[in-house]
Amino acid sequence: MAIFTTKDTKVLVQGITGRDGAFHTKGMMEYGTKVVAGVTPGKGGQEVAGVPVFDTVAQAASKTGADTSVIFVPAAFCMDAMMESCNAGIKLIVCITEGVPANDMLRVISYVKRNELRIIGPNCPGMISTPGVKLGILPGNIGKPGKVGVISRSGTLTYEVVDALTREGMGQSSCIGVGGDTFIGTNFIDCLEAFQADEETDSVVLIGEIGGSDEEMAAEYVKREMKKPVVAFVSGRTAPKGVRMGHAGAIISGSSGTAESKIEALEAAGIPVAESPSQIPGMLKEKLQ
Amino acid sequence: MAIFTTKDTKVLVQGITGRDGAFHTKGMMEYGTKVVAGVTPGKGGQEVAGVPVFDTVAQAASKTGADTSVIFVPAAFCMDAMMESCNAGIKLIVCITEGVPANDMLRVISYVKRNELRIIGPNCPGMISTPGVKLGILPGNIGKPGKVGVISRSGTLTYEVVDALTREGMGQSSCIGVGGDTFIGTNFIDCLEAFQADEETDSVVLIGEIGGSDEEMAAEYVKREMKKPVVAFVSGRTAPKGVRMGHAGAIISGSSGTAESKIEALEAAGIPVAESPSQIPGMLKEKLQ
Amino acid sequence: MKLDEHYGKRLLAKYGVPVPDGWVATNPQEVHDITERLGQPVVVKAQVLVGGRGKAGGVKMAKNAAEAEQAATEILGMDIKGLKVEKVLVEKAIDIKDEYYLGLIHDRAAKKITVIFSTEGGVEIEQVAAKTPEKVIKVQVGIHSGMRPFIVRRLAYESGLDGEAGKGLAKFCSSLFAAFVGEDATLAEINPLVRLGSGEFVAADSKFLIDDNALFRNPKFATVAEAAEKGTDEWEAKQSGLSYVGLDGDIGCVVNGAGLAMATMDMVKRAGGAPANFLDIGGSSNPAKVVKAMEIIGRNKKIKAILFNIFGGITRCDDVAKGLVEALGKVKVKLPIVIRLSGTNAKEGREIIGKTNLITAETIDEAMQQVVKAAG
Amino acid sequence: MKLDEHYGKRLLAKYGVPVPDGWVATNPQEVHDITERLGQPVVVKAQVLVGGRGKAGGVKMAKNAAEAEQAATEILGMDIKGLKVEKVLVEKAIDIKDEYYLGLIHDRAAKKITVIFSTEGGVEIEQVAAKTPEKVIKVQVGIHSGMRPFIVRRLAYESGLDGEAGKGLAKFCSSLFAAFVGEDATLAEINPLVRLGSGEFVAADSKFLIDDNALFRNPKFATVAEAAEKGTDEWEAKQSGLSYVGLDGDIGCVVNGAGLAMATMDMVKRAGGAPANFLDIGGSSNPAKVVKAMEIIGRNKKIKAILFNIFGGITRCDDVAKGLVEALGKVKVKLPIVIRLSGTNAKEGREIIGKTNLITAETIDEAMQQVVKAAG
Repeated sequence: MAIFTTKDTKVLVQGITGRDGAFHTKGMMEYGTKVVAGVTPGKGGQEVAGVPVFDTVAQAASKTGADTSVIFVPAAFCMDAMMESCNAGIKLIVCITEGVPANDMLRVISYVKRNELRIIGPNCPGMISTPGVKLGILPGNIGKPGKVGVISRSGTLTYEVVDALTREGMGQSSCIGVGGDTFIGTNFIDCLEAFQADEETDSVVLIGEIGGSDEEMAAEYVKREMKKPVVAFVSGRTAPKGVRMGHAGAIISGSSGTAESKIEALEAAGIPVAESPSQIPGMLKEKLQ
Repeated sequence: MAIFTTKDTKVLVQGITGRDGAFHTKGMMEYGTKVVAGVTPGKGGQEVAGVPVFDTVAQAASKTGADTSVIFVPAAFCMDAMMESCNAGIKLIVCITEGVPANDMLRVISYVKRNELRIIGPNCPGMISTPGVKLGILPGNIGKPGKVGVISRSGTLTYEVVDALTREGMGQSSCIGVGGDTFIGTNFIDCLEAFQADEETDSVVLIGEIGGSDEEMAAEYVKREMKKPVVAFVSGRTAPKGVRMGHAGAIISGSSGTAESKIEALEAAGIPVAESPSQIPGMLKEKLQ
Repeated sequence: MKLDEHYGKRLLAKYGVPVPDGWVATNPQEVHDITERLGQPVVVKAQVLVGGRGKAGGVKMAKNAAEAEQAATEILGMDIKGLKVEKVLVEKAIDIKDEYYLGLIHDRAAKKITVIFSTEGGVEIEQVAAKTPEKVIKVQVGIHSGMRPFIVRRLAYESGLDGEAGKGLAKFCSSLFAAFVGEDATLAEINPLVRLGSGEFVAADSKFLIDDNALFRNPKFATVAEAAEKGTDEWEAKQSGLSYVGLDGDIGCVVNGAGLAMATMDMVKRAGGAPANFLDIGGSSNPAKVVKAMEIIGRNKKIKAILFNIFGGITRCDDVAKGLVEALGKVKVKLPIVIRLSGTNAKEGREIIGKTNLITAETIDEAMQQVVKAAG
Repeated sequence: MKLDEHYGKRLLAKYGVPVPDGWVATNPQEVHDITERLGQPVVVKAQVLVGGRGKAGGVKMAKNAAEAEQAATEILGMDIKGLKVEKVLVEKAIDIKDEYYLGLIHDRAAKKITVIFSTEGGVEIEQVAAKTPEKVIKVQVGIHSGMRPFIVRRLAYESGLDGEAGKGLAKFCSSLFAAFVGEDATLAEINPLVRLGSGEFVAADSKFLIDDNALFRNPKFATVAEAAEKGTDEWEAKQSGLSYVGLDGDIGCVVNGAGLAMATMDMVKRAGGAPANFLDIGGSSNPAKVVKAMEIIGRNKKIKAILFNIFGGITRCDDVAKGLVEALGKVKVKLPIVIRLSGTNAKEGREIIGKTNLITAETIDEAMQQVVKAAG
């Protein structure tokens, strides 16, 4: 067990009766996750994979003690689903759904009072804490228990890195995909703080990509606060710059956002940046010595 | 110095150029408070009692380092004034103004993220931490430095109690009037927590009145958490019940709200309830032995 | 301030909340005419700002205009809990399928608006809450985020409504919330909320409390408030910045600050007396306020003695003393007056009083004993 | 998605934001007629979704209809940063007193909307921010609490506007914020924001980015997006649930997941090759997607080799392999194809590939070497 979860984490799945919700509910349970309830309005009383379905999160939480929600509902309904979980006292939301409007996330973030609730995502693969808790769609079979924490804005690239670590005998404590949208509930720094505090983690791999300034801010945080070794990977060195429209973005983010800016900031903070996922285990071993 | 303030508290006054703002700015400074700035839109560049006036809180805070705001602006503009202070990074707001619409306070409370900012009031006399910090309109000449914390929903009744304490040689650490409106920023429990943690406070006087359930909740809190002696006074035993309209209030507050309910709850929590302010010092001395 | 059923329903209609067709009347002939215009049958309902009018006989069904006129004759002028019925609402009778309870209220402890729903409508909801709390569903609503779909889903599913009813309830709740926020209500209660045979949700009653602090942006209510209160002592006091509530006792009280005024009443009672009023002259030092206070109190013939209890903070004791002396010059008062001055400029105040034949007291307890003695 | 100036201004007008009178035209004759209708003089402005059109000669003043027609003749068909000008906006010239900059943007780090204002309008605002940062005022705006008066006071006072201008700005900002939220913009930029001689604030230009994720509730934009992109490879890819961006290199890439796709391009370059495209087949396992991916890539005649880099998670490697075999049956591809399968069902996938003459790789690094060699 590592960050944001415990071995007693009890999960409800919003949108459990949908195709993806049902499929990944089974996947989470196969990994050992305690999925105790599902929620689909109007389908209360049904069962999916032996899990009871409720009409509302409040009913599901009060009947089963669920404290965590994994969300698979369509994008148009995600704002309401997240607010519903917050209102019902859920402590951790993992929103897998892709395509949630940015304004809806702003509304959710404004609705949720600080410290009451953590949201991971949306548009993310979720997280795995080895062994036994999988929240979302990360494949459960490529990792193994260990002491490396993995944080990523990307999905498949995370699998690639986890696979490389596992092949080199470096197991993971928690792997977390924070999502790539403009507004996400949990960012790199939140995860770094948690890994810094987590006794079962001895080092961290940070997988960034172009856009925004999360990597730059994470670099600053690592330099200032982090005692454990961190190794990074940044994708998008060859990505086209795109035809930029408007200038406001440059004003609020300055020069950050490019792969060069991110790599420079990370290296300046003493974080080695790999050029291929296969280099990561070696770099991490070197830092751990 | 006691709760919510330090000897370095730097104060700006919103509405400093108004009659009440200017008058009480002088009163606060006479008490020793560091009033470093005033704010009145359109009057930037003026001075009131030697204090520079700015157009915006952000300008005032960045130029003077003010971290606390005392608000005297008319009720219709209080919501905006509070949001402005919050946005400018002010840490403590004391809103003296009476007559702020309840919905405006709901909007302010929703705007302010938890832990970022404390609001005292509105419709309150403010607070005094002896010696040297007065925020608001409490008369500075009736108290004296000491170890009793005073929390009250009322103004003049607080003076009465402080006067009684001072006459009996019992000085005060902080006296705080939380205000009587439906929605207030800081309630009894917030103050009790702070007094419990404050090394310069050895006992607390709690002055309640009819309406709401703050006294009942405070009683529960004292019973559960409070290690320091607490004595209470509740006004409104003879107040007319009024012609109640609608039933929703009874549903959300149950039987609480009457003087009887409050006195019963306080006494059940081991808190003696005085029948006259003059009894309070004696009761407190007894508890302190 | 309270809004009567009729005015509340007019507000609801403005926000798209369905209400029955209806008109207000002040005499039986009007009721007759309205009934013919609406088409029969109708309900004739007393418009009073107090609950329990149904039990008191203030609501009557009528099959036709003659019956309605007769009902109005019985209801108009009726006394309900001390209030005289001066208006009735005549409404077209509706086809009631189910009766629910729906309320929105400012929830002090939660610092939110709370919505309350129950399928047990048309009855006293406190009793439902006491006996079968699981039948009263409460959910908090953020003022900014509003009546989100999940909130209504909770109300509907947790109380066992079917999907169709849930949709109707959602629409009704959204409109009611818009009215609540838009009109700065502190309470909006629909009991019963009626589901018609057609499936539509209709507000069969309405109770509104409007935030007095928000009247500056809702000036339309000011005239209503004035019409309801004008001419009363309470209203006259308010015009002069005083807060006054008449009571049954014989000791008049003049105090600065609401908390101290309440405490003063409590202590009068404790000392064996009976307070005749609550009167808060507020925080400022305007002698004119004291004059007005003496005028209002002077009218109450029950009063046997008057107590001034002033703790000077912002209020200056010498200003109060001056006002009192001025008032005694204008308003002839033969009753004994006990005055206790403490705090800011108390000495100066006492000097002014010393030149009169008023009874002065140093402490609050001493003042109580003197005024109770003087009234006895 | 981007909105051109003209469409952006139509949206602004809907929210009460003042914009100059103007019409869009696609040929010089229309421009002539519009100019006569508007009254002279006018401005003729190229409508292209890229900045810098002024410097490129895409904006011309015209004193009369003949001049306007001539200006349109010059501008229509012009190439601005690779985009051909197909429309112009003809606007009545306005009486410019001051030029400001006003922008609203989703601020990722702050998790808020940020409003940006400067009195240095009409120029490149980044340069103002770099040289004189104190002239660029930024304030965060909550989506629920909105464009509160204090926010505009900050913009106005901190940039030295007078009180009258501050009031005009407040009105403009409120309307612009309503448009930003109401239309689900991620960026709304008015540069220059013009203050007329009359004191009124007018949007002399408009740049809008609309949130693609919110198109489901703004269907009107879907047709705009389609019109702008229809027929491109990017658009065709999107219809099949693929994400495609064409590049200049000679190695075609087919990858699952955006992050891995970007990393794959980076590694191709690092191995000495040049990627021909970004192509993300997404997280599902539908073989039809692979067929469509091969079709789109197959059209690019520059390509010398194709790389499949698949890490199976939710995507199953055997599905991708099946899709590839199916595609090769339908789309004749003579180029070398290197395929690397790892993760879920990689073994099954490799068995399917083993029956073909494709080049397989175990690791990502091996795949890179092989594909660069094949392309060389």
